[in-house]
Amino acid sequence: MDLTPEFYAAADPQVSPSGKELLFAAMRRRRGHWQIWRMAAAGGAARQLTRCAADCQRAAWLPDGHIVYTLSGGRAARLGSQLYRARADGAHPHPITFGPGNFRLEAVLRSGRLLVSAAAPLDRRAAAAPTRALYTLRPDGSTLRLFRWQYPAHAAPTSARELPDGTVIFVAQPSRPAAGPAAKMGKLAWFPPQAARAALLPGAKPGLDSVRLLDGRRWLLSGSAATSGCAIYIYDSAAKALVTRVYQAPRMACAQATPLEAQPAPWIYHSILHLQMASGRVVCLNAYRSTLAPGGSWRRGRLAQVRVLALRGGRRVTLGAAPVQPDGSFYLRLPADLPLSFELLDARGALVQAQRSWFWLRPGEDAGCQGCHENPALAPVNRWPLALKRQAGAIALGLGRTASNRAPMRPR
Amino acid sequence: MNWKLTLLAGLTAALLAAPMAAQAPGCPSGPSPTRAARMRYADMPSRAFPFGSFIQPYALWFTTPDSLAFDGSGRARPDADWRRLRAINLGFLGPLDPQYSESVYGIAMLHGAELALARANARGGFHGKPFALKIHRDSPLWGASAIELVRMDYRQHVWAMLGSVDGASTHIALRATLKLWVPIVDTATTDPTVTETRIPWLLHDFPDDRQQGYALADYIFNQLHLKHVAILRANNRYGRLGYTVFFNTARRWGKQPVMVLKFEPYATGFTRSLRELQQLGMDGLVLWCNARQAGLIVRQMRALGMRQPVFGPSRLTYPALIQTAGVAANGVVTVAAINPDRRDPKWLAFRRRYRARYHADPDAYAAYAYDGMNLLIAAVRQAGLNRTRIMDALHAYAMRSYAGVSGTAFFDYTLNNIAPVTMARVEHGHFVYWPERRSDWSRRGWPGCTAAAGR
Amino acid sequence: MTPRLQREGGKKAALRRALWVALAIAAVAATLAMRGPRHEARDWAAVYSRRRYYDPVDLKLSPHGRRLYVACEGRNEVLAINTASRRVIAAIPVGRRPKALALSPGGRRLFVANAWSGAISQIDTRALQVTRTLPAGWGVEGMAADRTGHYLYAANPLGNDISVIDLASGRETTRLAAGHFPEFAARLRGSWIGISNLLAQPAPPDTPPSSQLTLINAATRQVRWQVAIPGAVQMRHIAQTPPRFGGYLLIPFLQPHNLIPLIELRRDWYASNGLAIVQLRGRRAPRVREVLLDELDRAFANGYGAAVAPHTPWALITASGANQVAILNLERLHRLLQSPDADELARRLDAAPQFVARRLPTGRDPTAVAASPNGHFAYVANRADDTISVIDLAGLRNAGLIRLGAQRPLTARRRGQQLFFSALHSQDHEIACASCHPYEGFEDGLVWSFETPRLGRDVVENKTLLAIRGTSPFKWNGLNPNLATQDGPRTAMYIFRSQGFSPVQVRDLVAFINARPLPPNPHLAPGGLNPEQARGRALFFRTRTNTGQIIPLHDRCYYCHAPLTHFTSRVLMNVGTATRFDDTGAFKVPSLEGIYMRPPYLHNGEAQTLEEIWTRFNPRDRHGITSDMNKVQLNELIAYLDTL
Amino acid sequence: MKPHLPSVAARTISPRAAARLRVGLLAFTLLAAAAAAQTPPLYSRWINYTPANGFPRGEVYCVAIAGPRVWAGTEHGLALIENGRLRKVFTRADGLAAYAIMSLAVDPNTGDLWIGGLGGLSRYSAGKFINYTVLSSGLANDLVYSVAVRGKYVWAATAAGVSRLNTWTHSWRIFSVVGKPSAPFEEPWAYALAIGPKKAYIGLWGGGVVVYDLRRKTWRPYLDPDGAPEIVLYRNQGLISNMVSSLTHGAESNAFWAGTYFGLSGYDGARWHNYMRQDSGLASNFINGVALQGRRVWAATQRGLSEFDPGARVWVTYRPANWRALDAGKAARPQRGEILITGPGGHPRRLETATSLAHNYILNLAFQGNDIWVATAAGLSHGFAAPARRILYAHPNRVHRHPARAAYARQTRH
Repeated sequence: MDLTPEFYAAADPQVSPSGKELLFAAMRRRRGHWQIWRMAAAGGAARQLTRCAADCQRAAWLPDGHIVYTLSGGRAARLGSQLYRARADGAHPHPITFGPGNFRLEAVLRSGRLLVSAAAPLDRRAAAAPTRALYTLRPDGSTLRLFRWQYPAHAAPTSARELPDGTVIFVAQPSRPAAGPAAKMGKLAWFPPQAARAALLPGAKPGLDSVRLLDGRRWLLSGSAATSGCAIYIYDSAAKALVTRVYQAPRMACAQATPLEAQPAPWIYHSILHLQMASGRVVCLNAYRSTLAPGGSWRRGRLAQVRVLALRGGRRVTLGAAPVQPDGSFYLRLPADLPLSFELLDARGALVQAQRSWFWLRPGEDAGCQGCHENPALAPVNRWPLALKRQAGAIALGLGRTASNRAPMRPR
Repeated sequence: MNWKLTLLAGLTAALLAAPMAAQAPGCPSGPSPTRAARMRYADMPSRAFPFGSFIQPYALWFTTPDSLAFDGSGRARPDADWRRLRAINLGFLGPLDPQYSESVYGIAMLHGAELALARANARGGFHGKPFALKIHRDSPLWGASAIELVRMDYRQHVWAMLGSVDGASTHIALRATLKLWVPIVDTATTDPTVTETRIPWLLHDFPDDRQQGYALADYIFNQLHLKHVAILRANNRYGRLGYTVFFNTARRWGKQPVMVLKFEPYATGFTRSLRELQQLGMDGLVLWCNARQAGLIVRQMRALGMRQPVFGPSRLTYPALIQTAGVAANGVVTVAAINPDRRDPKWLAFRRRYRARYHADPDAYAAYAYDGMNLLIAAVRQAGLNRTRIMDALHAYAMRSYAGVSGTAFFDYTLNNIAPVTMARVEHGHFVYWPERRSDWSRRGWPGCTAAAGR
Repeated sequence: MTPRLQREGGKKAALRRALWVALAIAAVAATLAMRGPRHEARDWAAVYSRRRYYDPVDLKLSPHGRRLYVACEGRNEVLAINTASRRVIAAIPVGRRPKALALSPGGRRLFVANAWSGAISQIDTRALQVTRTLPAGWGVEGMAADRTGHYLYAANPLGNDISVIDLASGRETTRLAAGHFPEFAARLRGSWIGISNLLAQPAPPDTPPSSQLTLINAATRQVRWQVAIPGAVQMRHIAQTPPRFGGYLLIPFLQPHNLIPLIELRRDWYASNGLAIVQLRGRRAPRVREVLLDELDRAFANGYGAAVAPHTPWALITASGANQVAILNLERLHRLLQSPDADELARRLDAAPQFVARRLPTGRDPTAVAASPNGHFAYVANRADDTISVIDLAGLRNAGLIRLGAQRPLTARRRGQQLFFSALHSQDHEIACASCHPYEGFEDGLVWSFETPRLGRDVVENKTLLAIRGTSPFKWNGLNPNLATQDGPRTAMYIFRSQGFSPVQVRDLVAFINARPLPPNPHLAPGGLNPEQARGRALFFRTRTNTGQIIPLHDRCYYCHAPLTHFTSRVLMNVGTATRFDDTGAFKVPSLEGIYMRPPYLHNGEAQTLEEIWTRFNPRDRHGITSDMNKVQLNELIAYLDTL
Repeated sequence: MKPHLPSVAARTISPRAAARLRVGLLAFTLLAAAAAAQTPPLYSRWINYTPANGFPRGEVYCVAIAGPRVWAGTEHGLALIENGRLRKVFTRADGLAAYAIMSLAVDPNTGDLWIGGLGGLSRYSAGKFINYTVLSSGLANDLVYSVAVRGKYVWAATAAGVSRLNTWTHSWRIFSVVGKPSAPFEEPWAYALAIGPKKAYIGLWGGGVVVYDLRRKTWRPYLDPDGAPEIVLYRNQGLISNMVSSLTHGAESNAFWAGTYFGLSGYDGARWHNYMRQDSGLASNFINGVALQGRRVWAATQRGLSEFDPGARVWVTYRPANWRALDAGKAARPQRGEILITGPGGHPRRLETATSLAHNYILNLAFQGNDIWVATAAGLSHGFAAPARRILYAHPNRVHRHPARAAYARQTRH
């Protein structure tokens, strides 16, 4: 049954947790923009939720009654595509990502975090970046983190899904053009639960780019296989092989199969941001720790300062510098919702290490990092950072004098 | 032989280091050295000798040098290299926190010591290195101050220590120094037992309650011929130990005090005790407490119509007595640790300097601390940076006198100052001082002196 | 003892001796029946009416593996289960709160540590009856009998020591020093006895915690090593791997990250869970390594039980917060520990897959685990479910469930208990309530740097949940009016960083927390206060100083620590203990009940002993007028406080 | 490292002398066999642990034996010697409470070492220290001069009274002049402790000996009867002085020996036995430590280590032969040792030994089997009861004719 006969194109169907509604991206006319629509799963009239001046795609339900979607192109295109969050009726859309990197929503994890894909590293040259990676993000836009970190070479992950056991499956799209149509097709890859390294999913065909769980063992794979057009398969995850082809439509370009049933709702994430604030704080536990340094750590005493850069109007500006404490810690208050990047300097002001990507702080966010480009598989060291012990508070950089440095009283 | 040499060396050093001693006009009072060699311990009055009427003791202590000889490996330890030191650290232990009543003595003591140190440093310190005072408070809370001498030793590497006022604190420091071998100069405690412990690491330069007790007993019984004296004392270590020498002397003289009553150190009402004493028919009252409580006692006593004379130790010779008692204080006779009315130029010069620096008159605690610190500095300069040799240098003062700003001290074999004490009487709201008048004292035979000389 | 006697003498003599022993046992039993039990029976009745759940907390398999003994702390019973039929064959009433079991070497005697009775029940495993009661220390828990069966070692968490009990005379001969809160014990190879500690050693609050493993040489009955386990707290069961796999001791632990501000809950920002791996090396000091069982985005919260399955390469570790049992491949672990960068394992979140062969789900709050002597099966006690999971070690799969017979439907308190121990409600399943409140609602003795208006400031000591009913508001800043507020959105937003508990769950959790009792106070003799404690009581209630001055009302102990309201006036008071790291000077007056068992003291854990509250941190007499007291009086005051 | 021990006999005895020595030895063996029962050993060979071989500098205050381990408390830490080797020196950096270690006691039950010193009390258990100080525990004061263990109780003599810790209940009790009920102490400064099975003997520095009956909980003070520190009224007047520095209790329930700075005082339960340098073979009146070995009492004095056999009434004193030069700082180390044997007749006989105690200023001693360990002001000395031929007279040509044991035996026959 064609649910969307009135659209020129439709994609990314998302079944609501109740299983009774659908969220999808669609364009009415051939040269129009993609927008986010909502309709009853049983069919019927679709309701347009977004009025994007550019393309709005890849939407998802949030358990707290909001939706989140990807906006690409248009005026925001300077930084690439970004994620937006809006109420379930489409009202109050606001961005939740701010850096360069062409963010694209992949899925809402069961923990309530968003799984997004973006350029790796997240830098200015995002559009031209050869590789992409998966990141996680809280649904309020805070706490951007790399999701696992080892991907098949030169592959851009798309269409990522989380399975109940924690497995994350994605399509490894070749990021470099290769010869032949088959070579252009993505291959299904997966992160087994708790693995840092992703691997290609054995037994899957190239071109399959959508995965849905049928039951504990069987998955629904769909996509456009090179030879046979659009197809939907059932995959036995234990046997690691395709077992049945349930549907084939040679004339259609692709398919994204989704079972129409109630979905397990992700956890509600309670935001603790203070949107009225103009700044956020970041505490780094030990800037000496870096995988870029020989032996995983810079020589003791080498780091003296951290310089903060920002991307304002597409230009790099220096917000200022603050001391790095002898234990490598620093504690800063920085402008919110602005792409930021760190540079570590030695006592003479020479650059020791520059962050290769951009991050941001949401208003009132407290971000913490263990080090600068540290090994993400290491647990933090339990030590009272000197930046918190010696300094009276966060050192504010890039904030005007009028900017309030005082956080509101917060219970704990 | 050895001790004589040391003595000679020490004496020379004392003369060199403290030119005041050599230039002292007149002659020191007290027993002559020749006589002192055969003297009674602490120059106690003959009839006050324990069991003196009955038996010759099996052994006598403190009256010959060898009964106090001290051995140990300290002299063989290499001297510290002063070139590698920033300063020559000397410790100070005393009550300085205002909430403790003894802090008045402690602060004066600190000032006196600082003044001496400042003068020594102005004169070049020790080989050009300054002396530095490491100040430690002996606040009595939880007994935590007991460790202070140990900290001075291990953390600050002091070469010697000055202090303290409280007998208990001084004793505790003594206990520690017997193990750690840090010389102590004490210029403030009146506890008579600190020098009787056979710990050779202490020089004590303040009239202790032994000397004060003998003087009071002599004055009360030999000169005033009172018969029925009562004692009222504070129930603390000072009161408990202080009155005993007076009490025993009176007893051995057949003038057993009619009653000893004690009161809590924080008591303010004494009427009941005073009435009790009056009923016993006392003809004189000896107090052993601080000046403020003594003032209260005297005032309440006069208010009861009691006219008996009142006597007390040196801690009563403080303005607080007169401030508290008012006119009732008139006639109270006390022991005085110094005579501030002396016209001795050393004293006058000291008083001038002290006034200029601290804007106050020096008291006995400041004066003795000044002298004690000078003794100590001289000893360090003479002996070098070896604690045992510093102590040896101090031991050179045994059976020698030392003329300082507080008067002329005379040290016995225990290095205790046993020079006779001054006394004072309150007249018209002021202390009037007069020279000591112990009637059993010998004044003959000082070298170079043809006649007995008072102060 | 009896078997040895039989060997020594002839048959007749043996019979005679056996007769005497039987007579003696009968006499003891009769005495117990006449005297002891009557007193205890009353307690049991009270306990039965309150606690109907079994709460299996420790397991021991008989030497032949045919019988499983289960300590059920909820019902004050030890169950004997036939492992073949998987049925309970006996329920033996013991003392209060049986927490741990130990078997004599031959398996004839089973010792049961009755934590709240401060005594050990000895059970004859043939008769399945308590034959005698042995004395023990404070809050006795983990036990181990030495190889010869002559001595029993018992860890006393409340006394911070280890009782050495002569099993011949039944008397305690020695108390050995242990670290802070020793709770678990095991007999090791050779003549070693190992004791692990629940809480960290007392230390200044800004230093990372360090726990202790005490190793006793049973030949000398003296402590031979006190092994520091850096960074660890909540060490629990001890298992020893076979020599071919290194002979390591495996001890589940938690590494708290309490000194860094808690602004995250991912990748072990709050705490790591793993194993201490201790290698005994003869005369040389034991070597300590640590590995994590946490994974990148999934924690193995609150490791608890540990067992090595004989004849297999498997070790089993339970995680009471993750409701999981991890099956470790000891061969791989051994190999991993030989690698040159093994020292980094203490922090590596990606190492566990290298040696964890399988993670199997268990019931709720899995505690002890025991493996059968033939290595075929393992058993996991699920405390909050009253079940025993049976694990097939050949297939590494669940092979059944033994239900002890829990009451249904569950009471609110029981549901709350299940929530309390579960980490499944926090992001990445990192922490449960029990992660910071071990010992069923106690405290971990650490200061924690929470996300506050100013990061790294207002670092406060954890507070106990035992006996807190009626002492609201909560927290040092008094900002939480009640438990429901604390356990609801606040926990979700600022601690669990997840959806948190639903209102119904919060209600259950509060019901459980409010029912947390204090263990019986060992300082309090049955006859009431001793003279010293009575003098301390007089000091607590004194109105005048030693110098006779009247103490202002607000400077008296009892004014703030009001006896009628659990020794707290439930208001904020400034007693001059704030430091430069505090943004406020007034803190909620803490209750004094059970104060003896929960150092450190003061809001920031500065005072490591009760004495220090007054000797070091009350210089201006703002925390009550105390400076006039002498040390004897201070000791008396503390002797009284210890009884509260 | 093991100090080098020159073999004196091998170096100084000629072949002829050696032949005569054999005869002498035979005679000696017979004599010794007869006298062995009564004749105690003489310590003639010493190994010294001094800063020269890595031992902490400064005074050694105390020594305690725990099986093969020898613990020594020094001015700069706690030294552990095992099998003749210095294993480790623990200091405050290792977690010790005290700066200087005054006293050691080994708990026979737990094997733990209790360490009292200037800075507090510590318990050493399997490599770790647990500290007790005045600010952090019920300990009365941080100056701990003596520590003793009996059963579950640990006693500590401090500058503010005696503290007693019940290691089972962790409760403290202070016996001092403050508090109620207070102990009948003239002065609170406790310097010495000896805890018997029934009684606790407490030496107060200025307050004599106070005996506490552990069962009846009653006190009995023993004080200098003349009350005046400057005199000793009668020889056996009672306690010789109130300045008690050390104590040891005897086998009889009431017997004890007290070392004072004014002589040695013994009480046998009925009578007093006082000894001073003037009237006995005691090396000095200044006594730092006393110990009992059977019936023989040892006094660690500032001029040597004296041993007194009350039955034979013989005194033996050990010290460096050049002790005067050592004291004066004119000699850096002892040359030879001297042994003075004084019988009831007076007139000590002097023997010389090739090795010597590290210093004449002796602070304490302990026995390890037949050996003796002596804490001196300049190192720890390990004494061996070596065969008598190792002992040389001051006149080398008479070396073989006068074995020291014979000298001792002769003195005892007087």
